Amino acid sequence: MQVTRRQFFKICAAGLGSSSLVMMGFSPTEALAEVRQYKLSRTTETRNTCPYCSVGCGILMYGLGDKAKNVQAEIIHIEGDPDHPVNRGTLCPKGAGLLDFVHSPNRLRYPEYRAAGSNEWKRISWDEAFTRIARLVKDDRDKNFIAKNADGATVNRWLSTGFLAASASSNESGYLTHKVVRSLGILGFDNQARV
Amino acid sequence: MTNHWVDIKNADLILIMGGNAAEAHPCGFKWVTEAKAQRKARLVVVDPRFTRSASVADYYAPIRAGSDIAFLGGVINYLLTHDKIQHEYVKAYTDATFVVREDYTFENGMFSGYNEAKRSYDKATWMYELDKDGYAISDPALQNPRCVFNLMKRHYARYTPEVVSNITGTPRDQFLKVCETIATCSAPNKVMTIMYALGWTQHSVGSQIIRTGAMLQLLLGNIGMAGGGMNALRGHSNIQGLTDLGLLSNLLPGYMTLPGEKETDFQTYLDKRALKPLRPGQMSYWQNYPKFHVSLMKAWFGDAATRENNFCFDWLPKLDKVHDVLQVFEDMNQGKMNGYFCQGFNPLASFPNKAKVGGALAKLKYLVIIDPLVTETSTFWENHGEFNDVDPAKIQTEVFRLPSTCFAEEDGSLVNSGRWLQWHYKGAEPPGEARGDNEIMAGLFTKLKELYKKEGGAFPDPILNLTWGYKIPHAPAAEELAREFNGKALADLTDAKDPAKVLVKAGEQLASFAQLRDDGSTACGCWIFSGSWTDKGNQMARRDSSDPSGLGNTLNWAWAWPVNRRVLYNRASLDPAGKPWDPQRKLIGWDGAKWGGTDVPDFKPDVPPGDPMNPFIMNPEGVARLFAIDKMAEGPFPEHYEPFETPIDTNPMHPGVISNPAARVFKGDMEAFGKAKEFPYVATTYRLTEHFHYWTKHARINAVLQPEQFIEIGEELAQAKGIKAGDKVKVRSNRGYIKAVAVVTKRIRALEVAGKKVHTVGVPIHWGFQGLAKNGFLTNTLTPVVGDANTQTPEFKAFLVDIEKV
Amino acid sequence: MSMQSLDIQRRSATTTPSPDARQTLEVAKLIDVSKCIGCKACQSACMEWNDLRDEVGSNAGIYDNPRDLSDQSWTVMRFSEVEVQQGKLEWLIRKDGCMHCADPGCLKACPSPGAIVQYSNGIVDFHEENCIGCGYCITGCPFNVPRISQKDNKAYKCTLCSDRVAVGQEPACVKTCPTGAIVFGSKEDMIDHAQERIADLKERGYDNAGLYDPQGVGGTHVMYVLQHADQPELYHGLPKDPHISPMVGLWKGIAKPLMSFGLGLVALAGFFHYIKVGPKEVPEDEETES
Amino acid sequence: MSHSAKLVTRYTAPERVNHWFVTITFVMLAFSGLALFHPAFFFLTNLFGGGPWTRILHPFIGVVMFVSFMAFALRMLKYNHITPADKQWLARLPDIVRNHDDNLPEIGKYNIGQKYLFWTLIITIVLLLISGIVIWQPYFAPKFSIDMVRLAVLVHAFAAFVAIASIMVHVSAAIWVKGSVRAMTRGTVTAAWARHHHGQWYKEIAKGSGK
Repeated sequence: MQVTRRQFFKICAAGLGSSSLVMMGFSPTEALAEVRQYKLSRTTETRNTCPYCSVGCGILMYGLGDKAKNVQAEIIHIEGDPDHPVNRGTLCPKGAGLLDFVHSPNRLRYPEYRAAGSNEWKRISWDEAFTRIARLVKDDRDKNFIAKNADGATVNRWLSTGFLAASASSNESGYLTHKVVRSLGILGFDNQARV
Repeated sequence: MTNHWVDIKNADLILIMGGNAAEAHPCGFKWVTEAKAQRKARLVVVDPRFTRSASVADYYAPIRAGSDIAFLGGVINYLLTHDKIQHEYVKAYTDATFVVREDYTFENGMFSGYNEAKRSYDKATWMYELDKDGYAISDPALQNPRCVFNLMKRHYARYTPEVVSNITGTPRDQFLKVCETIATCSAPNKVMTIMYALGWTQHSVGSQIIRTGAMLQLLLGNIGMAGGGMNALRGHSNIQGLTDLGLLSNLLPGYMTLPGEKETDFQTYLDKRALKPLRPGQMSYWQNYPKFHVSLMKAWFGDAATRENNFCFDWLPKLDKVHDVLQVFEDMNQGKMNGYFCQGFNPLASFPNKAKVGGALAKLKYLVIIDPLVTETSTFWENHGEFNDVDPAKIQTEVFRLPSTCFAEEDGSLVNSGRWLQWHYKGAEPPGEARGDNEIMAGLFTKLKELYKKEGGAFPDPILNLTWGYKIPHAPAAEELAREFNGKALADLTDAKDPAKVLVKAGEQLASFAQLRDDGSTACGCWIFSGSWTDKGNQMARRDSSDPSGLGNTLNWAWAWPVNRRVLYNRASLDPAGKPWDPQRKLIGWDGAKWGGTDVPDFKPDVPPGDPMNPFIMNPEGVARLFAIDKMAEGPFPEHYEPFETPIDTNPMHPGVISNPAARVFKGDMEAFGKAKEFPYVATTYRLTEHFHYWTKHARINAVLQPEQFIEIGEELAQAKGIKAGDKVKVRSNRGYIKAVAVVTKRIRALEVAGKKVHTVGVPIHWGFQGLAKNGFLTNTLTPVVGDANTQTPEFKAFLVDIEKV
Repeated sequence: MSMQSLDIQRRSATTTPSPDARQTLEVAKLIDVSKCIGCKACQSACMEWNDLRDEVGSNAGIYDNPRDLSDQSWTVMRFSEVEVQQGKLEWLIRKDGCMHCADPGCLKACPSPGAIVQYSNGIVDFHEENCIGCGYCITGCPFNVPRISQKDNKAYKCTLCSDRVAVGQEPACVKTCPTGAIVFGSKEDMIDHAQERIADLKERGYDNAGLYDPQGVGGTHVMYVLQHADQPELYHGLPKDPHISPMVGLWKGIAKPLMSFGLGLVALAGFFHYIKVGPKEVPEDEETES
Repeated sequence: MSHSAKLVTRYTAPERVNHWFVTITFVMLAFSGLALFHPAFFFLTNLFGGGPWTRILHPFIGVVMFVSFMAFALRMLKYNHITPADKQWLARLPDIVRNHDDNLPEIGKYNIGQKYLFWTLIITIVLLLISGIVIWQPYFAPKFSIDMVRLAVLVHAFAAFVAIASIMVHVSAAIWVKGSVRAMTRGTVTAAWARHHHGQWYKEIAKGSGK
């Protein structure tokens, strides 16, 4: 086949062109239409109650891992408990966003202390915190405890320290708090019911 | 709530007033939607704003914030004048027929016995006339002019539609439309439920507003009925539980009360509370007060509580006055307080007059914060520019901030509005070194006990003898505490009739408070919770949601106090002869030997119909009170008093007495109230559905749904002030100012009140200088320091502000 | 109900049919605006289930937050204060988001094979791994729903929780809706449910209550019950008669095959003209003239 | 092609470089455009490294092509005014197409077909740029209303069709008329070629400087 130099170049160019097409994956991969995986498949389900309002909606919390020892069960999803007779699986905008409360960047993580007049927090240990608070409480109680009032009647009260109790903590914590606070003789004692 | 959430689906008419169920309790509001869809029920909303509840209501009427009693009084008057009341119910189950003492009077806004200096009443005259046996005299024929019914009729005759429209600003026709709709429920088989919340409680006359609502329901015969009742929509997940457990200045668990300092003798303390029946044959269940009290003392102080020391009666602190939060912060502001604990509470944001609260906190020696989140209170000493302009160097308070767990990281039970105690399970570890509330309180207490054991000190006895039988002293388990407040037998409990028969062996859990004894042989931390953890285990964790009657009474789901009863006063759902007012919605019935049915009877099980014993077993009268005798601070009949910051500077009913004469006002606060001249607009604070108080601004999703502080004003006011939607505005009260974005809306209308055009400014509360949402002002910078005369709940819902474009 | 690759009714930029032999249940989501209290629980649940977190924006003097659909907000509530009947204020709140049309404009406009898939149960799902970010879906959609993400230039919208529906569970917004304004089931059941609701609304004085299932796009798998079905624009601009824009129809309809074929024709014409007529050469004799 | 035949310069080096630069960019645009236009052509996206890269590169290449084309068009503007001779030439088109080239009217540097191509390309490429910007994700498209984008994408498709079709004709004509490709690659044509195809132009340059 009489092939002039120029024709030879043309044939090579054409050959190169088409082959590069194949080399670059000329045949498109078969894109699957698979649906995204269901993210709760192997998580651990725990039943709880929403801490916000007093409808007391039942919730299901899905924790990472299947309770194996070496996993820190991190909650990855919260939705309504369909068996709960009041909310029947529904949640309001706050309940449906509970995950962001559990994982809020503003969650407190360790005991902190602010000295009088200081402009910053300092991290302290639990034991140090309990020791110093107990000291402050005892000194203030011993100094200001009122055994008898002006008329000489036994009153056994201590008014110079007050206590505000949480109304999202459980009955058990509330009961324990009440026992402790009354045993100290505190009367300045309230919870959110007051507002 | 007298009823519960699911029961709302049984209502024919739902009145949402003084609350916004669709926004504040959306999942509970589902049952209003179900009532509308399944029973063709009608929803009526009365609110200063056209709220999201109004958006799905059948009828909405505007009202000027703070004039609820005028409105409700007008409705009562309408029912009485149009004879639209459930006569048989009212005659049998209320004190309508009781005769009141002669010396009881009401003139020009003042009841008999007012003491100007002490701003309180001597309430001796507010009582029924008693016969020689001490029983209240009754006139069933209602001829005696001093019958409660006649006094009430005369009292509310003054609330004509014109007077009501003039005070509330609600157009007369709209007020009458609401009255007509409500009147339809006077028929025995038509039931209305009232759903209210802080819109009613946060006024200087809050308790009386609720009483007026209760009177309305009594006149219509709705209390005790399925789909009826007075339903308070509590705000927090366990505000009901902590109130039941008595975590309030003057309470002990189970709504028992602390002794006052004048009650030096234990027996008089008990007798004053163990009320004897005021009518023959009534149950007057508070007669059992000693059993509950002694059992509590045994639970707290164990063996140290003996008959000899009156079961440690003197170990309890005695009240000089109620130390509610307003009183505490008044004392703190005067430098009388040294220490303060905030366990999951953010007072700088939640209490009125933020400047005063901040100033008071600065005078403390030490402040302890226990919270899962960063709160404004914990950083009250930090300077946050306009939002919190303080100088840390000048604040000498030592602050400890202890991280606690949140709901997902602890076991325990919560009580919802419907009095259901529901157990929840821990699903994850807390972040960092955070610890549960039990661990924190126990840690503090055991450290303190050590100090007292080592060094002694002031009156150590209650501390050293407090029962602490927990397996791990510094970390009591939720199960142990739950069993403790359920109560157990300390000795074998034998049957009174047959001493040989042992009902409960020593150490066993009690089945209900009926088994409590006043001889020290039983211990029970909270008598109304008795039955929550019996020998059959944790009743609060039950999960059978079957509803055999279809009325929504799921008795095997969790456990409700008292004794798992779901609809209180359900005996009143039948006439005295035992026939249900509405056979379609039958709750209980008499089967010949005892009461039973789809709910736990609120009655003595073996007392047959026709017996004189009446359904309201807690009241000495055995019946519900239209005339509240001496139980309320400002009068046996609710009367309209203006908010302390009134837009009209008078009280159209009685100009001589404008605001609540019996409300406590601290020295200096009366002058601090803003006047209409300088602050012409009525402001009201409230919650949005996307946020929960000051918590959810820390949650990214909720911060996205409502990112920035705003206030709401009507189009008319906006035009007058040249404010467009989206403009930045400054809202000022006599105590401070906030800046926010203006939402201009058709949903707030100017109202004609006492001849004046009154505008309303809506101020949501959810912003502060901590959180992921845009930083904002604490709304309570604006609110006045005055509380309800009975509960001291601050008047957040009606005060005066001025507004201008920034 | 199952959604694997055997139940593809339509696939973007794919001219041959995809595997669709099986007849699966056709699902639908019904949003009853008359029961909706505008609480945004659906927005919250959607964001939480799909691990999306939009920016904390600002308040523009209205309740709508975030103010528009975005790659991080696949559904938003639209608030409108209207007085249809003089003196009777109504607060119409509509949950905006993908309508999952039977004839999806986005899929018709999309040039990338497999980027948009319509399953036989009616769900129209974006497969972002095939999305090239060209934005044609935005031109195709009659409801202005798809949004291109600035982070990865992919198009995003509500997926009707195809991952949940695939395992037989209802979408997150449906489960969480406190008042049951959003319900889910077979399209047939949803239409029956809608008729009941419409009857109830008519009883309460809303004579024009009706179902919004626009035939302009062949009906939708997200339907509304509206109190004023005769004026859907009241609901913050819900289109009265939505259909794929004729321009897109033209462009993606006949233009595509026609023009492609046309170009092929021109190329062939050129080639065969050369074959027939041969090259145009300057004749030998003219060449030597100088 | 005998070496001794006299050559005449038809295109200078810069013109040729410019032309081929436009050509390369145009072909790339055509391929990437067609890839997005019809599913059958979507495989062409592999030339540009996949779908997303195709969508990203296409507009940038488009702008480059626009600039280089406009530079080329400016150079050629003066030769593209239609003259009476062109019209007569056009009338003889049926013969020309059958290679019956005897006694054609003498025309300038470009015949009317080439002039039509010139003006068609100017119009279409301007349209392509404008409509291209309107649909340019993610920079400009969000700034336009959706209806505008719909219109633009329709215009873009139609203009592209016209442009590509015209270029196809241009290419086949170039191959068909021997010597044209050489003109644009080497820059020279034989004098005979010039005389035969563009008599008027040949006279001008011969009279001009006898280059």
